[in-house]
Amino acid sequence: MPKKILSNFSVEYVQFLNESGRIDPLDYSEVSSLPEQTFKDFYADIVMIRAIDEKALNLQRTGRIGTYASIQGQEAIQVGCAKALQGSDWFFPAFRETGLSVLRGTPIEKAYQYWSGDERGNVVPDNQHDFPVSIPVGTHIPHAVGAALAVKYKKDPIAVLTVFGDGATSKGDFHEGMNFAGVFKLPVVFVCQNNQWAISVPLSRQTASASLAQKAIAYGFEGVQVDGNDVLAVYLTVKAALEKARRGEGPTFIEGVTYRLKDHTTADDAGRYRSQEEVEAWRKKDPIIRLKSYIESHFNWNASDEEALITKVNQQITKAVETYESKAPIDPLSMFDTLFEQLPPDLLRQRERLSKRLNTENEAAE
Amino acid sequence: MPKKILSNFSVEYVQFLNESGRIDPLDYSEVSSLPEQTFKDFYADIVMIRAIDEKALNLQRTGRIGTYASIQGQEAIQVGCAKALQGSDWFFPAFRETGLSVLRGTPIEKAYQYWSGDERGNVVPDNQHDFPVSIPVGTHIPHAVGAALAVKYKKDPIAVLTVFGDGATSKGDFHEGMNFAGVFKLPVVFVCQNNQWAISVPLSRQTASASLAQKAIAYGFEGVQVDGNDVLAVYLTVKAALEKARRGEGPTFIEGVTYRLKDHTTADDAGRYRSQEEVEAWRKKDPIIRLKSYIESHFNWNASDEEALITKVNQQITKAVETYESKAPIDPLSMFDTLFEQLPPDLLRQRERLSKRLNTENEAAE
Amino acid sequence: MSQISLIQAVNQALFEEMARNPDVVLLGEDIGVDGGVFRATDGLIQKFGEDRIIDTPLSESGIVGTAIGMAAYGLRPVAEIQFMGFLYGAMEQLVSHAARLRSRTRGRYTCPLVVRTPYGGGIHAPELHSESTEAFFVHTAGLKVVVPSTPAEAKGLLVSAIRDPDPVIFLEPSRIYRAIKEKVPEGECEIPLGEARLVAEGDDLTLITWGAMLHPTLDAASRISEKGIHADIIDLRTLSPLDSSTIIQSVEKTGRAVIVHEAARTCGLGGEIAAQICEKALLSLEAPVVRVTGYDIPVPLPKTEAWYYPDAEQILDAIETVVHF
Amino acid sequence: MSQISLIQAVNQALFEEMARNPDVVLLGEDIGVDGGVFRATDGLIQKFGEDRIIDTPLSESGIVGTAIGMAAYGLRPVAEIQFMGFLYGAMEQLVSHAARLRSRTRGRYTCPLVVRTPYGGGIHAPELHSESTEAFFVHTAGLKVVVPSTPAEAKGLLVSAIRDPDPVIFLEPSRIYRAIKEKVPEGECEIPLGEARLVAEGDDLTLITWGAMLHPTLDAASRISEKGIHADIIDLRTLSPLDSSTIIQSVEKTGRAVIVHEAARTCGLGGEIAAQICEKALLSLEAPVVRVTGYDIPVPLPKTEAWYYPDAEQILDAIETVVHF
Ligand SMILES: Cc1ncc(C[n+]2csc(CCOP(=O)(O)OP(=O)(O)O)c2C)c(N)n1
Ligand SMILES: Cc1ncc(C[n+]2csc(CCOP(=O)(O)OP(=O)(O)O)c2C)c(N)n1
Ligand SMILES: [Mg+2]
Ligand SMILES: [Mg+2]
Repeated sequence: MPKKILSNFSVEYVQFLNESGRIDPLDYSEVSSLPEQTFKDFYADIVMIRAIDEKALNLQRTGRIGTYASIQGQEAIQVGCAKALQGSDWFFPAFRETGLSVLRGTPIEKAYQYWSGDERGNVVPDNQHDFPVSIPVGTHIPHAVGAALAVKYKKDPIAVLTVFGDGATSKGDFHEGMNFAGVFKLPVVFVCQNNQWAISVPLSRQTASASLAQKAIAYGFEGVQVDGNDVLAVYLTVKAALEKARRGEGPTFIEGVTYRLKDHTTADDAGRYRSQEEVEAWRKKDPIIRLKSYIESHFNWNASDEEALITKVNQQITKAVETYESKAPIDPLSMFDTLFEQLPPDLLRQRERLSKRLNTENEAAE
Repeated sequence: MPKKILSNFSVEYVQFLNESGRIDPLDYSEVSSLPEQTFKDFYADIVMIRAIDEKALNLQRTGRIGTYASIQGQEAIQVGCAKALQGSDWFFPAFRETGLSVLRGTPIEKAYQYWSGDERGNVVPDNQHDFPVSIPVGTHIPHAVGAALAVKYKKDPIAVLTVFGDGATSKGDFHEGMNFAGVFKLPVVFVCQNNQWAISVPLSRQTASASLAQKAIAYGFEGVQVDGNDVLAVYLTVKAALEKARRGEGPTFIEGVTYRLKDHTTADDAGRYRSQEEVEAWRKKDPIIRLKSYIESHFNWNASDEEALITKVNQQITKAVETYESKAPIDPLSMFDTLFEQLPPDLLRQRERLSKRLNTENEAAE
Repeated sequence: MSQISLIQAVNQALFEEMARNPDVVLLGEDIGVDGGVFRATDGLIQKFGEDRIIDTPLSESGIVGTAIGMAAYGLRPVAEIQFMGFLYGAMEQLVSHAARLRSRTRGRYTCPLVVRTPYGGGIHAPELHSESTEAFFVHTAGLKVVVPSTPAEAKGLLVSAIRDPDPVIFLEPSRIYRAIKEKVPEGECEIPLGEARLVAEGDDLTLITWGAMLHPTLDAASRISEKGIHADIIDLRTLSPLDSSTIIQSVEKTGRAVIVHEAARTCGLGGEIAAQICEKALLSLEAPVVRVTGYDIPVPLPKTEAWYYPDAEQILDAIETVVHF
Repeated sequence: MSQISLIQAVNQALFEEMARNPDVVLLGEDIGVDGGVFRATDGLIQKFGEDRIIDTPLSESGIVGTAIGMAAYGLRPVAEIQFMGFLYGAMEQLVSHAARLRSRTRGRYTCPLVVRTPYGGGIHAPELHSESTEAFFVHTAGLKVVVPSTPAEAKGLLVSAIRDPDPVIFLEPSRIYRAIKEKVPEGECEIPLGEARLVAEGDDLTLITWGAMLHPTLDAASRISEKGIHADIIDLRTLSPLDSSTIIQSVEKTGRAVIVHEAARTCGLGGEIAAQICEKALLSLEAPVVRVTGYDIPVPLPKTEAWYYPDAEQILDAIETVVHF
C-alpha cells in the first residue's frame, strides 16, 4: 500500500535515582544544584508520610478510623509533587494522596478524621487550594481542568495539578478532561500514580498500551514516564511541567511508575489476586530505601540522624492522633447545613424532624 | 535530565487515488488486481448514494421528510466500508451513514422513512446485522465493542465495524470503547469520518492532536489515516483491517479525512461558521470527480455509460420514494408495543387510554 | 420594551449578566460563532470574545466537569447542553459532584454553576431531542431545577439562576422558544427561585404545571371557565426546591387538583406533588388528584410524538373528572 | 438446603444460570480472581473461566455499553457495577440505549441485560457507596428494577432477571448481604418479576417497602402488633413495573398506608406510590399516606449515616400517626 509516515512520536522515561540508590552518571546539573538540605527534606517527608500511613492502618485495625487506603510504596510521587507545587497552585487529588495532602498543609488529624467517616476531615485550611478526596475514580480530572481554564481566564500566575491512578485512565472523564486541556492549552499537570493495580485488576487488563504516558499523544501534548519511586525524577519532572504550565505552554501528562505495597484498602485482601513474589520484588524498589541509601552515602546520614527524625515524626503523629481523638463528635444535624447557601423550607422541616429524633434518642439514652 | 526513549510510534497515511484522479506510481498490486468492474461498481455506488442524498434534501425542502443529515462529500468512505464488509459482519452506524446503510441492504424507502420521523425506518431486514441510527454522539461505539466481544466469545468468523465522526472522538464512550477493544483484542474496526466539523466546531477545537489516527496509540493498537475521499484507500485499508480482525489479530482505528460539503443537517446553516472558499477547496477533492476521472481515463467510461447509470439510479430512487410515500401511516398505538416483550398492566392501561384518545379524535374528525 | 420570544429573553439575560459580571463565562457546543443551535447565544461571542463564550469539544461530561472546576475556582459558568437528552452523559458530574461540592466540603468550596438545556418535545426533532426527565434532577439533593414558561419568566429566572450561589439546572421548553412573544423588561428583573407563580385564581380547582404545558393548561382553563368553573393555575417555575406551600394553600381552598406534565408518569414530579397534597391536604380533598402526563415509554419520533404529550383536550377531561367526582 | 446469606444466594443464582446457559456471561470490575468486592462472584472464574467472568477496565459506561452490544448480539450479559454510586457514569448508556433498544428497533434487537449493583447504606463505607437512587431507573421507561429483601428472594429474583428478555437493574441491599441467613432452594426457584410479596397480613394498615428497609419495617410491625394493630406488609420486590394492584387492594382493605424507603424523599418512589393510592383508593383512605424516607441530602459519611436512614422507631411513629389520625 502507498503508505507514508504522517507523524512520529516518542515517549521518554526519566530516572535519576535508581533502585540501588545511585545516580549514574553523577553530574546532572539539576541534581547537583540541589542543596543537601533538600535531599534531607525529601527524606524526612517520605519517612513522615510512611509513618502517618502506618498509624492510619493501626487506627483502622483498632477500630478508631474506618476503611483506609494505604499509600505505602507511593511516597516518592507524593513528596515529589508536594515539593514541586507552590502554595498558590491548586491541587485536585483522587483518594490515595493522603501524604501529598498533608504535605500541602492538611493537618494530619484532618486526614484521620476524613477516614473515620467524618465530613469535617474534608475541609482544607482556607489558604490551601486543594480539593477534597474524590471517590468516583477519574471524575475529578475535569475539575482540575476547569480550574485551569479559570486560571487562564483570570491570568493568575499559578498552575493546577491533579493526581489519579492507573485505573482512572480508563474512565471517560480522564479522556474528556485531557482533551479539554489539550484543546485549550491549559496550565494543568496530570500525574498518574501507576501503581500497577486497580484493586485486583492489573495494568494489563486496564489498557493494551505499552505505557500510560503515551496516552498523551492522543491529546496533542507531552506525556512522559518517570520512575515514580525516584523522588528526584518526580520532583524535577513535575516542577518543570508546572513551570511550563505557568508560562502558558500548556499541559503535561506524567506517568509515575510505582507500586502499591499494601492492600487496596483495609477492606481488601490483595493476597487473593497477586503473588507475594511480586510484592517482594517491588519492596526492593521502595522509595525510602533508595533515598536513604543516597543520603547515607552522599551526606553522611547516620543512625542518630535517623533516630532524631523518627522521634520527631512520632511526636507529630502522636499529637495529631490526640487532636483527632479529642475532637467533639460531629453534630448529626450539621448534615443539613451546607447543602445550599440557604436551606429551603422543606429541608428546614426535615432538619427539624431530625432534631426531634435526636432529642428523643438523647432523652431515651439519659 | 536523564531521559531515555521508552518507545517510538509512527502514524501512517494511505492514499491511492489523488485529487486529480491519478494513482502514482501506477503499479500497486492491490489496485492492479482489482477487476474493471469493481471500479465501475464503486462508481455506481457513489453516484447512487449521492443521488439518494440529493433526493432526501429535496424531500426535506418540500416537507415530505423531516430534519436530514446530508452525506455529500463523504461517499467514498461509505462505499469503501460497504464494499469491504461481508454480509455476515455487523455494522454500527452513527447518523451520517445513510449511504453505507443502504449499500448494506437497508431499502432506500426505509432511510427516508426514518428521516421522516417514523420508527419503522429503524428496522433493518432480518439478515442484515446493522444497528439503527444512534443519535447521542459516540455512544454506539461500546455497542460495537460489545458485539465484537460476543463474536470472540462465540468464535464466529466475522468482524464488526463502527463508524462515527470527528466530534465523537471527544466523548468518553469513544475512549471507553476503544480501550476495551484494545484490552480484549477484539475483532472490531473503528472508522472515523473526519469531515473537519462537528456542526460549527472545527477539528482544531475538537482536539489538539495532529491527527485523529494517532489516538489509537493510547489504546495500544494500530491507527492509520487514509484519504477518505479516495475510495480505494478506504476500501483496501478497511478490508485489510476487517481481515485482520477476523484472523483474531485485534482492532484497528481508521481515520478517513474527508469533508461535509453541505450543512450539518437541514436545520443548520453552515454559512454562519465556515467560509465559502473552504467549501470550494474541498469540492475540488470530491470523491466522485476523481473516481470518474479515473474510470474515464482507464476504462473508457463515457457519456452514455454515465447517462445509463444516472437513469438507473433515478429509477431506483423514484421507485423508493413511491414506496415510501405509499406506506400506511404509522399507528400511534404501536408506540407501546415494543417497549418490553410483554407489556405490564399499568402500561396496558396507558395504551388503552391512548386508544380512547385516538378513537375520540377520529370520531371528531369524521 | 419590545416584544421578544423566550429564546431572545434567554439571550438577553445572558447578555446582561455577562455585561454586569466578568466572572460569568459560557461554555458548550456550538455556542460561539454559530450562536447555539437555537441561537440562545447569538451575538455574544462578537460582544464578549471567545475567552468568555467557549465552544467546547463534543463532551458533555467534560463540559459539566470543567464547569464545576471553573465554579469552584470563582467563576460563574453557564454551560449549555445542546439537548436535555445529552445531559445523561453528564449525570455523574451532576449527581456526584455539582450537587455535593458544597456539602462535601462543608462550604469550603461552592458550585455556582448553571446548566442550561432545551427540554421537552414538540419540535419534530430526532430521538433524544424531546426529553423531559426533570424528575432525575429534582430527586438529586443539592441541585436546583428551574423551568420558565414565558419570555419574561425566562429572563427573570435565568438571571436569578446565574446569581444563585448553588448549582441550577435551567430547563428551557424548546417548543415555546419562539411560540410566544411578550414584553420583557430590559435591565433588572430577577424572579426569586423557589417561588411558584399563581397565574390565575379560581375557587373550583387547582391546576399545577410548568414550562410548555402551562399553555395547553391555560387553554383548557379558559374553555372550562366558560362553564363557570374557575381554577387556580400554578406555574411552578422552580421545581426544586418545590414551593409546596403555594400548592397546599391552593388545594386547601379548592379541594381539587390536576397536575399536568409532559414527562413520563411513573416517578415524575407529578407523583411527588400528588403525594404531598394527599399528605398535607387530605381532609380538604374532594376528589382524587389527577395527573395528566406523558406515557411511560420513550418519546416517540415526530410522526407520532403529538400523541405522546398532554393537550388541552386531555387536561379538560381531567378537569371534568375531578370537578364532577 | 443450607442456610445461606443474600450474597451467597446471588452467587448461587449466578452459578446456576451460568451452568444452565452458556450465553450467560459476567463482566465488571474485580469480579474475576477477586470474586467481586463483596464476593458475589466468588469461585465463578475458577469454574467458568475468564471468557465468561470478565474483569474489565475501570469504566462504567464502557461496561454497560459493551454489555448492550453483547446482549444485542445474543448473549445474556450480567454486568456488575461495584457500587450504585458509580452507575451514574453509565446513565447515558442505560437511559438512551439499554432502555430503548427494543422499542427503537421495534423488536428487531433486544437487550436482555442485567446490571447488578450493591445499593443502599449502612455499611460504613466512603462517600457514594450508600446510594439509593432507584427512582432514576423507575422513572426510565424500558428498564425493569428489582430489589430483593432476603436470600431466597435474591436468588429467585436474580434468576428471573437473567432469564428476562429485557434490561433489568438488579439492586442488592448491601447492608443485608450477610445480615440474614435463610434456607434457599437449590435449583429452580424463579420468582416472577412484577409481583409484590405480601409478607404479612393485617387489617389495620398497609406497610409498603422493599430491600433492606423491609427488616426495620417488620420490626416495627411486630412491636405494634403487641398493641393489637396488624398490618399488611408488602415487599415490592419489583419496583418497575410496579405491582400497583397489590398495593391498591391492600389499602382498599386497610384504609391506611405507610411507605418506607431509604432513598431521599422528594421524587422518590414513595411519592409515586402515595400518588397512586390517592388516585385509586382515595375514598378508602382514613388517614393521609405517610412516607418514612431518607432526607433530601446526600447520604452522610459513616459517622452520621445512621441518622439518615429510617429505623424501626421512626416507622413506629409513622404507624401511630396513621392509625390514630
Ligand atoms: C467510578 C468508580 N468506579 C469504581 C470505583 C471503586 N473503586 C475504588 S478504587 C478502585 C480502583 C482504582 O484504581 P486506580 O485508579 O489505579 O487507583 P489506586 O486504587 O490504584 O490508587 C475502584 C475500582 C470507584 N471508586 N469509582
Ligand atoms: C452526545 C451528543 N451531544 C450532542 C449532540 C448534538 N449533535 C448532533 S451531531 C453533532 C456533531 C457531531 O459531529 P461529528 O461527530 O463530527 O459528526 P458529523 O456530524 O460531522 O458527521 C452534535 C454536537 C448529540 N447528538 N449527541
Ligand atoms: Mg492503581
Ligand atoms: Mg464531523
